[in-house]
Amino acid sequence: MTTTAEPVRVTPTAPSILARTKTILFGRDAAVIGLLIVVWLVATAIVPNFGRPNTVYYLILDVLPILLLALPMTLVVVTGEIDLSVASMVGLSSVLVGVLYQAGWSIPLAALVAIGVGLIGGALNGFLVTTVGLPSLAVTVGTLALFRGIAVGLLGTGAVTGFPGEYKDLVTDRLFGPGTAIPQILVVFVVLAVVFGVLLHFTPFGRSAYASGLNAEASHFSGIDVHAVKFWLFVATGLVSGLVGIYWTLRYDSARGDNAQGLELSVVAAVLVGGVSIFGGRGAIPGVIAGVLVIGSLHSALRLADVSADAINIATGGLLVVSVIFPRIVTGIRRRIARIRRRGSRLGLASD
Amino acid sequence: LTVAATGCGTDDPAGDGGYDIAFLPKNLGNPYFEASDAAAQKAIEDFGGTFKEVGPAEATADGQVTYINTLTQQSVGAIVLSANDTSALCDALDEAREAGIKVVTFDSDVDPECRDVYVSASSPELIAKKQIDLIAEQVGGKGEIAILSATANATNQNAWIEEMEAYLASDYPDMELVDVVYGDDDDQTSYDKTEALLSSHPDLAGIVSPTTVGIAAAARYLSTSDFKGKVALTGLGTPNDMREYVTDGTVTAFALWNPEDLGILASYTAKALLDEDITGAEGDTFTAKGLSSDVTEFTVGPDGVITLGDPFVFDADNIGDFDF
Amino acid sequence: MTTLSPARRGWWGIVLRRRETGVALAVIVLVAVTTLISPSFATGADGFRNLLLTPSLLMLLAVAQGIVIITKNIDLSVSAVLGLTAYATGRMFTDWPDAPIWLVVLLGIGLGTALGTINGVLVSVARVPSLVITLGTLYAFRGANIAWAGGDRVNAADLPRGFTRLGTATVLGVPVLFLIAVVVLLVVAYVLGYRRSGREMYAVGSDADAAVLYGLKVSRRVFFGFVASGTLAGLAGVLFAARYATVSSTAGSGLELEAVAAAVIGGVAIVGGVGTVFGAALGAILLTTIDRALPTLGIGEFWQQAVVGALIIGAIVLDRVIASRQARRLRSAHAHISTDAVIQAKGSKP
Amino acid sequence: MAMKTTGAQPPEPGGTPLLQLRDVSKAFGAVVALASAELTVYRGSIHALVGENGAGKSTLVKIIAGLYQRDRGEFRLDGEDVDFDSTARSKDAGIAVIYQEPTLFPDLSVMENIFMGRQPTTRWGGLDRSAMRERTSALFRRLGVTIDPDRPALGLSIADQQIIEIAKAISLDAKLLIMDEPTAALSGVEVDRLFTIARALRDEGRGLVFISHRFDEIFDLCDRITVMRDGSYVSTHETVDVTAAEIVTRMVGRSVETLFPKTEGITPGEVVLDVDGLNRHGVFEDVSITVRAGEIVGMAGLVGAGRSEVARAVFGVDQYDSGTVIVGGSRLRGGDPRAAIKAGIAFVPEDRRRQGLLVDLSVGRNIALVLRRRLAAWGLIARHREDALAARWSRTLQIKARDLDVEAGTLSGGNQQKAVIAKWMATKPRLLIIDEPTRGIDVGTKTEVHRLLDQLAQEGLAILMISSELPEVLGMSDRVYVMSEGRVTRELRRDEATSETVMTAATRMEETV
Ligand SMILES: Nc1ncnc2c1ncn2[C@@H]1O[C@H](COP(=O)(O)OP(=O)(O)OP(=O)(O)O)[C@@H](O)[C@H]1O
Ligand SMILES: Nc1ncnc2c1ncn2[C@@H]1O[C@H](COP(=O)(O)OP(=O)(O)OP(=O)(O)O)[C@@H](O)[C@H]1O
Ligand SMILES: [Mg+2]
Ligand SMILES: [Mg+2]
Repeated sequence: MTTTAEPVRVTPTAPSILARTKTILFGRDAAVIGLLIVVWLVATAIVPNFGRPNTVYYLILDVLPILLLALPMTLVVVTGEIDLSVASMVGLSSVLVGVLYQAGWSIPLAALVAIGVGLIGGALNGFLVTTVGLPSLAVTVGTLALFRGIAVGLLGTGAVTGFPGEYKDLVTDRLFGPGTAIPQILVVFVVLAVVFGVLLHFTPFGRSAYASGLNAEASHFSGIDVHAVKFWLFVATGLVSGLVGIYWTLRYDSARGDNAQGLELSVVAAVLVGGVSIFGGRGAIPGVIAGVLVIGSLHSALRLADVSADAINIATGGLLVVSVIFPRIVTGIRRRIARIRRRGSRLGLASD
Repeated sequence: LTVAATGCGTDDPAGDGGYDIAFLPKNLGNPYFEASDAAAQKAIEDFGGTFKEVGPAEATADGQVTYINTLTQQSVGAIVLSANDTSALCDALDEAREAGIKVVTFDSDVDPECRDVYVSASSPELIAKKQIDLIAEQVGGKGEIAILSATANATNQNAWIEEMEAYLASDYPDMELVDVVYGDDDDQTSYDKTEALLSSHPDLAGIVSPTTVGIAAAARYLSTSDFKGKVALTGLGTPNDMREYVTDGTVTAFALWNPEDLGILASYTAKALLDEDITGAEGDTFTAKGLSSDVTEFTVGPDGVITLGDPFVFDADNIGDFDF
Repeated sequence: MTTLSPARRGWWGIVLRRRETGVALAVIVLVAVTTLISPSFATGADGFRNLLLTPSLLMLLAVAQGIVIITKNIDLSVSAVLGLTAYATGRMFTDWPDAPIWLVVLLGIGLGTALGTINGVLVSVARVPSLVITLGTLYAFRGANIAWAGGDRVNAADLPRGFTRLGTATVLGVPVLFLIAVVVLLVVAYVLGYRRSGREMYAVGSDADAAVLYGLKVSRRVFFGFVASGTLAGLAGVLFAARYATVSSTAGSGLELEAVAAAVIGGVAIVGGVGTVFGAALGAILLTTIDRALPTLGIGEFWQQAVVGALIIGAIVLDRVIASRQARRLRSAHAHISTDAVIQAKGSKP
Repeated sequence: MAMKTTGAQPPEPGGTPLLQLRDVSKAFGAVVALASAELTVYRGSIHALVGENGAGKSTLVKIIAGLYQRDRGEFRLDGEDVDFDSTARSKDAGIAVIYQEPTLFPDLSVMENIFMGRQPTTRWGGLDRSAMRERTSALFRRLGVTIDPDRPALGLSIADQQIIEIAKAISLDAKLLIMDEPTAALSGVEVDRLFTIARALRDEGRGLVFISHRFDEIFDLCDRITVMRDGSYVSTHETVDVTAAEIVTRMVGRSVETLFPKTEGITPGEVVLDVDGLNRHGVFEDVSITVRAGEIVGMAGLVGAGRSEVARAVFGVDQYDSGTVIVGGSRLRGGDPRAAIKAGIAFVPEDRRRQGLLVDLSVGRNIALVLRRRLAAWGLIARHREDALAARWSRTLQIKARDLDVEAGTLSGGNQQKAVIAKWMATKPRLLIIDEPTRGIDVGTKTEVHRLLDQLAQEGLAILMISSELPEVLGMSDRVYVMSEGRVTRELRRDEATSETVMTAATRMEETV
């Protein structure tokens, strides 16, 4: 055997805590959280009324549906899929609560049915995507129309209103008494955020979700049941959509077929701004929460500054485009620099 | 009525002579509200107040809630709104009123407990009667008619439709209301709905559209179709929108109050509330200036409703006299 | 042994197996049944005209969407492009009353092209997934539209009659709008089916890596797909202004998903490379016809959307079934060909 | 379609070379695919390019094609410096390439696959489908195959795909035709046809480059041979001047025996894997194999013989139709990799980057992926446990990486392979199925992998090794199963297994090809 000298072996170990902290600090999530802080500081400084408890209170109530939906949506997008039917399911759940309440059911029972239907709808999505093997974009564009259609079909464009005050108060009461900033319903979100955060970041299931999004085939070869992972995430999305439908109904005291219409795109936009890759495999819950809050705070601040709804839309779209293009540009420039360095003398011939 | 004493309202807006009044239309880009809000702006600036118009891009209740919340945080003096939903806005309005903000609804009301006063263009009975009389005259008192409404839960629309049904049953037994469709106060939807209406009811004699967006869209549809002159159309419309169709014979007559007057009256109502001239109780009186009619004295009726007056009928003879 | 030319063999079979045939059949059956129930639906005073007029705009958007989806992308911004160009067209007429109609029309379409170019640059140069980019530009274009229009809107009275007449005029009973949509459809179908550039779009959508190996200009094809999509959405916007004559800042809201749905129902696979713009246009016709037929068929107008949803799901499930069947058939067909080849090689040549 | 003769050139080398590459290098991140490659091709000659797997042949081809750009070196075509930035350029310059992996558009028709981007057009610039169909049929006639030009490429067998690639390359009418293992999937008849055409093209004065691992073909067809090793040029010979043995020595660069550190004379233990009468319609039939503890069982056969499919079915990533799979006494139903893992199977698949690893995931997470459940306490994964496991196994396998957080895709091929093995060894399996254990691995690492396999077997692991490299099978196996067209055609003891016996069984022919 011709012997080249035994090559130097660097047997790898985990990087130090310091190095890992550094990676986190310069990571995507940290950037979004930093952006949130900047938005808050600037808005508090220049927009009158922004820093008040009431602003925070309304801000939370307004973004809560997106916050809640963004949690399971993050996991779905991490597995490389997408669910565009969430807002329609919110509408359907809202209508069910209304129709059943009108028919004399109690609110908890009606809510249970709404959640059940959310589960079934999610399972339908999951079944079509995993077992039948259809692209989730197409499937959920279909169920978007289907769920919304059933909602509108059940209630027409009419509305059910006049829900009992004690249930409405569950949603709108403040945690620390009148005038304070935190609505008690936020507790539900905090619990769900912890559940989904832990699920994604600290459990075998979460590892499977990332793996499925990065490479479904290799995951299958590693003994991961990719279909099951995706299926249950669609079910979870349906469940949370059901919950949001109940929230929506009680907050606005109004069950209507068109509730939350168009919200799906806001949810997807927030998740993407929050640093989740549409290709799957990348993204984290803290970044997504910060992403939702950035968009929500920006909207709130602009409204308070009497900026019209239109400019707010432009800001949202711009933020989305910039947030996906910016990292591309940075890595693109880095790669180009590296290539130019490596090529050195062949610089003149370098082409792309 | 409790006077504002909570932490949010720092000072009584009426106290320093400034009337900080915000108009919240059903949605931005609706010419009917454009007209009334523009007139309101002039009226408010005339009496030394500040005017602001905010609103959602689409006519949804939750969009309005967000804006009511924002106005509450900004501690405006009064909110003047046309509601997209009777009850969905109530919680938000309650909080606004708790913060000392006066709430005036106009054009479309919310539940009476959630606002101080409602400025109604006309009473539902009068409006319903006027339109049914107009269509009956145009179709000869018999045949199938249909209604092209705005959104299905617009309070005013539903009240009128209810009145129309009752009035039809009692006074015009030969006329049958065969369908009510909803154009959502969206031009394109109304247009398409008109078309659908005509294709699904071939024997239709007339359409009543008690909404300015709806009647204009329906008229435009009819004017270019074979139904022109065969299917009658009336309802509530603005002269500028309808002039063309009255001239070309698509429409003989339609009704409306003056939206500018409505905006002006709503502004003065807000002023009267801020001045504490009225509280919304029945029998309170106040004055409004600059209306197209000579009336200046208004009295709060039952349920805190203030009525502008009878709807006005526009036809080929008089339409040239108006510009709004 | 007779060798049949592949062109002659099973011409009918090919037509019958095509997805477009199924969709067209569905449209025909729907129209026939509805007309039986309510004769005015297709034969009444305006019935026939509306049958063709109503789908025209969505047809254009579906064709636009079809082009983009064939290259394995998606354009969610079409509805916002439509809204913006429709409003711009109206504003050009109001702010510039003496403008010749044709110039305004061209400028309106040009605006669509420009917006499509923005999408194309972002997607093909920055290499960012088109779903994300066009979702962003959907917001941005729509926002720009509302910011520009504010509460203002363009009314019928502001537009020249010659222009608005375009929206409802007919030639031999066929609406001009429909004719325009059909001409556009034919041109696009010709380019996609019979020009090298069009075939390359299919290739790019079918397998982008293989396209690189072939030396095809992948980025350029994707870019032109978006430019074409923007242009067609711009044309649809101009025609929207002509047809509805009233343009507010929210014109066309929500049409983006309808356009995707039309394309998907028409057999354009969301994974790229498969389907035709004929299918997409037929999908648009089916969707709008269902919308109009359901009330006549006694299904409440409120249930329309549910039917549409079920239809979309049915269509993609059907696609899946057909695709896997076809894959299986092709595999077994291959085995036959191999044995044929041996027989032919031994037998037919002297 | 007849080739037009473009000025007859003398078949013997002389004058300006058609293609000249010198000192070409190319690196992919940390992997140096080419260090200093060299290739000179003359008109009217067929030039063989040989080298072990991973020697850099395909990379060199892709640089000539303009798919990759070289980092350094000289590239001349017809004596002029060229620099292709896309495959379109090389096509324009008269170079046709058949890539190693067929790359077709599955949704498009066969004829369009052949003519994409240069379809025949009518006077108006539209596609002339009937002309395209005729030209396709003519090409297929020349190749002696019948494939419906109108059918989509979807579902074509690898062999048919390869034929379409060949038809495509021929139709380009190029002055330089490069074929990267075109015969790997073809049967004898088709190979003969291809060679007839190749000789005809040579006689027209074109240059051809032919890459193959089959020496009989090379010596049958080619005029000159260039040998590569580890990304570098070794030597060029006139075919008539050398023997196959000499070429092999130059390719490998050492005597073959030392490559396979196989400990002899181990007595195998109890049966760990018992496969009986396994069937999967159209893929494999009636496969029965056993593997004992401490034994390395090789599976040989030509590419496409169905070995990988058997392995996949045993491990459960694929279903099977009938038959039994028993591992350590318990029966596996198929279609459930988790059950297989629980039963103690580890499976290193053939396609490392697509099936073996998550290239975008960190090395540490990759190693811990299969064991994610066992690492969790109270349902939660603690990172330090993942780290500890990954550190232990990467030390055992001597994986070279900066730290555990680097993405697995940035490792060199050999280290990626080790990471896959580490990931599976961490599960403490009783049976290791390893498909192409050393594909794309450099020679040094190859020996290490072999040493590792030997050591694992000595420790009592049962190993089923699938390999297309005959020396590897012969050198490492205690027993060899040979598969051909989905069937096990022979079982050979170590002392019976020679390249002759294996090849005979693999091709099911009485006489050697
Ligand atoms: N795109 C790539 N990224 C990273 N490494 C690569 C890439 N392409 C090739 N390599 C590596 O470069 C080396 C040379 O590969 P190449 O495919 O050229 O070998 P080859 O001689 O064609 O082998 P074979 O006979 O197996 O086809 C291998 O180590 C391979 O893993
Ligand atoms: N993409 C495909 N389409 C059609 N048939 C295929 C495809 N891939 C493989 N096959 C067929 O499946 C059978 C088994 O192929 P497989 O690659 O598993 O063989 P193998 O013996 O493992 O070869 P290798 O040496 O490449 O691992 C062959 O008949 C082959 O033609
Ligand atoms: Mg190779
Ligand atoms: Mg294999």
